[in-house]
Amino acid sequence: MFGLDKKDTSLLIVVALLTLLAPFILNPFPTDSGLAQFNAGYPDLMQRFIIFGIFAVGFNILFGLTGYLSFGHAAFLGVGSYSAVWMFKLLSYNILPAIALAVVVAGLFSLLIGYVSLRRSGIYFSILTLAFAQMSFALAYSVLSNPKFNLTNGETGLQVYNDDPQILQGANAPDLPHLFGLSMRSTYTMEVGPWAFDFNAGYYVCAVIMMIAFYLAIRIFRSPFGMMLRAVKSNQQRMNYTGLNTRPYTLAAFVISGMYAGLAGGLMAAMDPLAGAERMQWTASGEVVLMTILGGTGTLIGPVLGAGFIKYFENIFSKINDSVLHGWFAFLPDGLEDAVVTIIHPFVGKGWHLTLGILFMLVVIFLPGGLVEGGQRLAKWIRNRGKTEDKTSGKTEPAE
Amino acid sequence: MTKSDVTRRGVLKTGAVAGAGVALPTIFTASSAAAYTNEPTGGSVTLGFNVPQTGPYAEEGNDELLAQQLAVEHLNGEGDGGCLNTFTSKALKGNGILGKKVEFVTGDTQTKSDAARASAKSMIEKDGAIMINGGSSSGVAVAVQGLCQEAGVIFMAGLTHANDTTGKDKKANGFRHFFNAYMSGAALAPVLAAEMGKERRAYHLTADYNWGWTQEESIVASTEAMGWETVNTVKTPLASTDFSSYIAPVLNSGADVLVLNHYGGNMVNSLTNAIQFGLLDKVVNNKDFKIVVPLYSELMAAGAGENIKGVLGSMNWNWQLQDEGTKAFVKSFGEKYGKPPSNSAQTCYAQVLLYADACERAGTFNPCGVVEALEGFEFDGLGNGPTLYRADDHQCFKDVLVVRGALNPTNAYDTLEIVEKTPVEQVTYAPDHPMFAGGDLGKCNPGA
Amino acid sequence: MDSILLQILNGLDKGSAYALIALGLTLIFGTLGVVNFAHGALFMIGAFCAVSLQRLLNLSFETIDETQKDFLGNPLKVKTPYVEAWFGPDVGAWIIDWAVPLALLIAIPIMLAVGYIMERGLIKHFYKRPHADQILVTFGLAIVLQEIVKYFFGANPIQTPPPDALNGVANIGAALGMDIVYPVWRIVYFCFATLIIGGIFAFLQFTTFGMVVRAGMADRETVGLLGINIDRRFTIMFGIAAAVAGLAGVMYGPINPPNYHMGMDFLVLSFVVVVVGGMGSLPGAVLAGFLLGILESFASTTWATTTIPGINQIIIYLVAIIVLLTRPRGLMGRKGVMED
Amino acid sequence: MAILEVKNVAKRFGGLQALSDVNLSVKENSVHAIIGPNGAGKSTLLNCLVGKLIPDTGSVMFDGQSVLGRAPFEINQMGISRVFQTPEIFGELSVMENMMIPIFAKRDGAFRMHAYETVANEKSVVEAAENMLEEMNMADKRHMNAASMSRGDKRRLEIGMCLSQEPRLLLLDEPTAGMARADTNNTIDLLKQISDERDITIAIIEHDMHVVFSLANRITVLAQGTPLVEDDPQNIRGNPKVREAYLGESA
Repeated sequence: MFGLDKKDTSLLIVVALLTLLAPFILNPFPTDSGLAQFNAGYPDLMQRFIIFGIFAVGFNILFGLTGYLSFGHAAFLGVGSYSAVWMFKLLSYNILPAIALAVVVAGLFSLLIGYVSLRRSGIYFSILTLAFAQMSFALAYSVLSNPKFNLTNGETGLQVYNDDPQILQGANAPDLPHLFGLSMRSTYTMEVGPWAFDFNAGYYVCAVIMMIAFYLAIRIFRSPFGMMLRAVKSNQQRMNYTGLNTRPYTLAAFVISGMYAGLAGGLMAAMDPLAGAERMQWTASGEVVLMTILGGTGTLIGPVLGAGFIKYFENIFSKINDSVLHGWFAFLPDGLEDAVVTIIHPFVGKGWHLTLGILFMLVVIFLPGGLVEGGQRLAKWIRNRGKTEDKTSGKTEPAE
Repeated sequence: MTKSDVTRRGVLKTGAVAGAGVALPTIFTASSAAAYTNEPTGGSVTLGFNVPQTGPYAEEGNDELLAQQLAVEHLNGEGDGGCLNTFTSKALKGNGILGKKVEFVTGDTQTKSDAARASAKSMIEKDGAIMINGGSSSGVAVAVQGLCQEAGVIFMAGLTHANDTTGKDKKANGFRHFFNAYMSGAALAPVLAAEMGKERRAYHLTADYNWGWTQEESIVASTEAMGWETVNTVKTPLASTDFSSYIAPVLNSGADVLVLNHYGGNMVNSLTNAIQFGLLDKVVNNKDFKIVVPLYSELMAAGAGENIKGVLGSMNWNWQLQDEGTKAFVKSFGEKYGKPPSNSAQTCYAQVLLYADACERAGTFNPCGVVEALEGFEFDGLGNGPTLYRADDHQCFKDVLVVRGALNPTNAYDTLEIVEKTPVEQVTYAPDHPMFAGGDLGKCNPGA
Repeated sequence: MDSILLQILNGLDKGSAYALIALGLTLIFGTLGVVNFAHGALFMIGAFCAVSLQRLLNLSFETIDETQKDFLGNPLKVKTPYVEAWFGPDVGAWIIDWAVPLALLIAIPIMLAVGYIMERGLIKHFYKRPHADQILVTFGLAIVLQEIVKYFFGANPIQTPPPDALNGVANIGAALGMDIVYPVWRIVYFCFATLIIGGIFAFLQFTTFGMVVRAGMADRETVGLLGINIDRRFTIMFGIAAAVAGLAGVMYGPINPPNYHMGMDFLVLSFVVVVVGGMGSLPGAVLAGFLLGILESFASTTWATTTIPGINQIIIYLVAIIVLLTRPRGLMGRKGVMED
Repeated sequence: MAILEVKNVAKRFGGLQALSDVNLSVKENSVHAIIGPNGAGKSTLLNCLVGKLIPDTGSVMFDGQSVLGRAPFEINQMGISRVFQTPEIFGELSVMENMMIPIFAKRDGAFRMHAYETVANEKSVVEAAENMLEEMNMADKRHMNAASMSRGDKRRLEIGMCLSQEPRLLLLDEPTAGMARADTNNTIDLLKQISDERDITIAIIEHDMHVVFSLANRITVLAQGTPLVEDDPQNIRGNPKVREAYLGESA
């Protein structure tokens, strides 16, 4: 189907089902139960899963296929966001032109940076991209937001003001990002017994775009072009002596992944019309690297898993405070309750960074292929269960 | 109007897609016919406390969170009631808000606009928070305030000092209790003149982002108005950790006052570096060299240690004040947590009480009702003396404190001493003052 | 003229910190081929060795003084440090005053141990893994270390003042008839950095151990074939690199008060320094450290920022780009190191 | 007719004169060996031919066109394929993919943005690759990871990859270095078969005299960066100058 083989088609269908049913899957706990804290099925986080998924899938086209590790991809995301918000300011709140411009501008920006940076390889390339991104961040944060020439609105972030021209904004159109009148914030809440499920317009717009982006990524992975990119990673010397010019291949991959980043940035602005400079900082670039490695470099679904993993911890674990903990363990005798809360306390709420750091280490130590490998092992284990003695047990030890 | 014409044409062109798109909202209506976003239906109401819990301002956020939890206790009638006993409005009875028990959720702003908005959204969308409070930077405050306006909940700002929060970025659903850069300038200038004389040459080091610029602008304007000369204003990158290359040129610049428009870690380091270079031991133009830090906080003072001795600055509030409101708050905070509260803690505590009180007086949680109740509200007894929530820009007007690093602190908490309480008249400005121009409050948005 | 000299001094001072961290980083690249994102955290741990010692020396017992009141009006508890009680007020106060230099003594064994444990316990398993995995695991470790420090010491910076004798400023231009006052501790820091750098180079140049390590950096397989246990030596080098970063951190405390995220602040910069210097080149790292330090200082002068607005924000990255585009392997990089 | 014409080529590295006044002419459809002791400049010469190095002076003409100043991939597109001393293949890719890449390069040129096609649908390329694998006796290994094969198989794969491009000139850089005797003989047979069956010129740099004399029909001896003699194999065998050059090396 769609020019994909059986395996890829089923992957695409699984991903489509997961995305469409995400409002159910991510809200497994009844709203009033103590475990509702772990529900992630609210619009903002679902949108973020998707948007960062797109970002990471695009990043993986560069890093996973060619092996070129860019430490500056957040710059393209940021540029995409800024372009989108400028479209909101100048044209209208309709998200289509905004997202289109975001992709185009990010593509041009990545063409420029890629053209220069790809003259070097290995860590030299990484540092070049890092340097460009950090320069963009610094300029966006201060220089480009001075009152005379305010392109980015600096620390506060670029946003739409009432006195902006918005020449195409209709009188009746929503005063928020919309798709031909459908506000990205409109949400339908379905209540089933004690459960509540949110169906958000913005989320489904993101989901559709991600399905397209994911489909294109599969096509790229399975195309001769994708094969060439893997060949670049494998042996550049052989590429050159086989009559292939590696530079345009890597540049094309760089620009494509830059456009994915721009798309993600544009979607971010479309879901929430504000573009902040922090999106371009090295920590943001590092985050997408971590997402990709965590999920499984060079795999199709890995980066999406990695993105979901990190965003889940950032948004869910950071909100577990002591009173929530006390609520959970209220059934324990007082002394024991306090003890349990004291033990868990450092890992949640303001300690969510610690948990994330530990998980990074555990995943990379025990699952060299990232979460995808974890999934494969799990599947294997389930398949082998009930059969003879498990032969893979030796494999789960730390890698030497 | 051409504006709508063009749009209509655009819609016609896209035909069926557009038709389907426009039709959708009627299908996707909210399930309950709520009058406003997150209308509380059960026996409780949820407030969202959005403070930095990671990153350089984590301590500040932690202190805010303690104060917010204390406020919730007091609202629910637990503890000693704190400022409920001294607050001039007697609408709050210690039985929650409008009879509903107050619950709260917390989030981490990370002092980043994006993260702050994400966490505020999660509190609004997932936990049904009806008010967001907290934060320790203006960038975050403006970003979250904009979000609350769009979402239709009330934003009670925490620590935010830039003029823009109630200037060009003001929003109808947002309220600032904290003072601002203009007020710092206006409050400091007379004290500076009295302490250092009217013939001073000032050198500004300014954090290179929005808040830094507005503060520099305010301080330059108010000090020049009383006769000071500004030798130079230098912008320092936010990411700087070492300020030696900015401090060294001060030595030979002929300036005799150094103004550090820095906050947090920047301020701790730039002040430490300035002391290192012996600036305070210098005599320039036959005057003792002085350093001014216009915006002080207790936690920064603790971080700067010995270096703040004698350095002047301004604050929103200080626990050493002797009015009844302050005493009541410091007593309940101190007894519960074993340390005096910081001024960002006090601002969050006051904001939570003010919000609750406004709901009681309005008789509803509807943001528009709350806005109406807060606009032009005059009160006392929360620690800052008589205070007005001005209707034009949702800024609180009250006395501003000028403080100095104590020369002989007796313990870890009295490192700052109050020099003067600048009366509110002196720091009041017209709503259309040029430094605050360009904004539009808009209409209150109840969401839904 | 004076101001130019001042900025050169500032640059050398900044450069000292960059060079020390970059030196360790490049040692680890060169010897073990590992990208260590936890190196900034080692710098931070060093600084917190000083903080801990200061705390330890200030451990006090409390006596209640009825004549004074605390902030709630209760009788004030007066604290007396144990060291002052044991050694008498004068000696005790002297020990507390010299906490930072004394911390060097405890930092050396602690950092060597931290480095050794890190290498044997974690990094060892990642030699054969892709650089991406190394980045992920060391980044995770950096976060964990930083959060642990935050848990015990809080997020606020903590002052670690220099000893009184080394506080204040000195007029170092007096001998030349110029008026150049400069903080004494910063001069101490620069001298200290020079000593450490010189020590490392001498160690690698003149000891058999160092020669083997250098040979191993150039061609690990051949040295391994000679029957020399190069791994063991590289482990020790990791410990030394950790110690260098740690000592740099201890001494940095009095310049800017340590906080739990200072390592991350330095991490990216020190990577840029290493790469500009050239991967695997020790002199390159030192040279680039001082060069970038000095350029950063000059870029922040009013003259520079009025000529090119924002130059102080981007100078390091701009220089990195120019160097890497004109010299493919940085200033002194070796061919083939981390190029794939 | 000469397909490759090297004239007056010289190359200097700092103080070392690596090549001086090299003249060489490789006839079409011949097997031309370049031999010489270590440090004679064989590798430098080869690198000058494929674009890795640019000589200081002189000219290198391939089929009437200069190769100087062109990048390796351009020179390959002109019809020169190179086999390396240690097999250079795409280790992480499957054997089949390894074989397809040069065929794509031959068909589509140095760069083509075929990002929306699917590899499996490129019937002509798949077929050509399968044929070549068949010819190399590797069809059963098509799904193997290339890196996991034996050294001899890697060598065969690399030669196959070069042949699949149907080059006019095949350059081999010590193709049997480090090989066991049996593998060496297999490689010799393979190359013999190639030169017999195909319309191809082979230039080979070699150390192993057994290989050289089994294959070459023309030999150039290089010593100290300059050609000593160029002649037929039987004449080279008895040439005293050559003996001296090699003995001089071993002495």
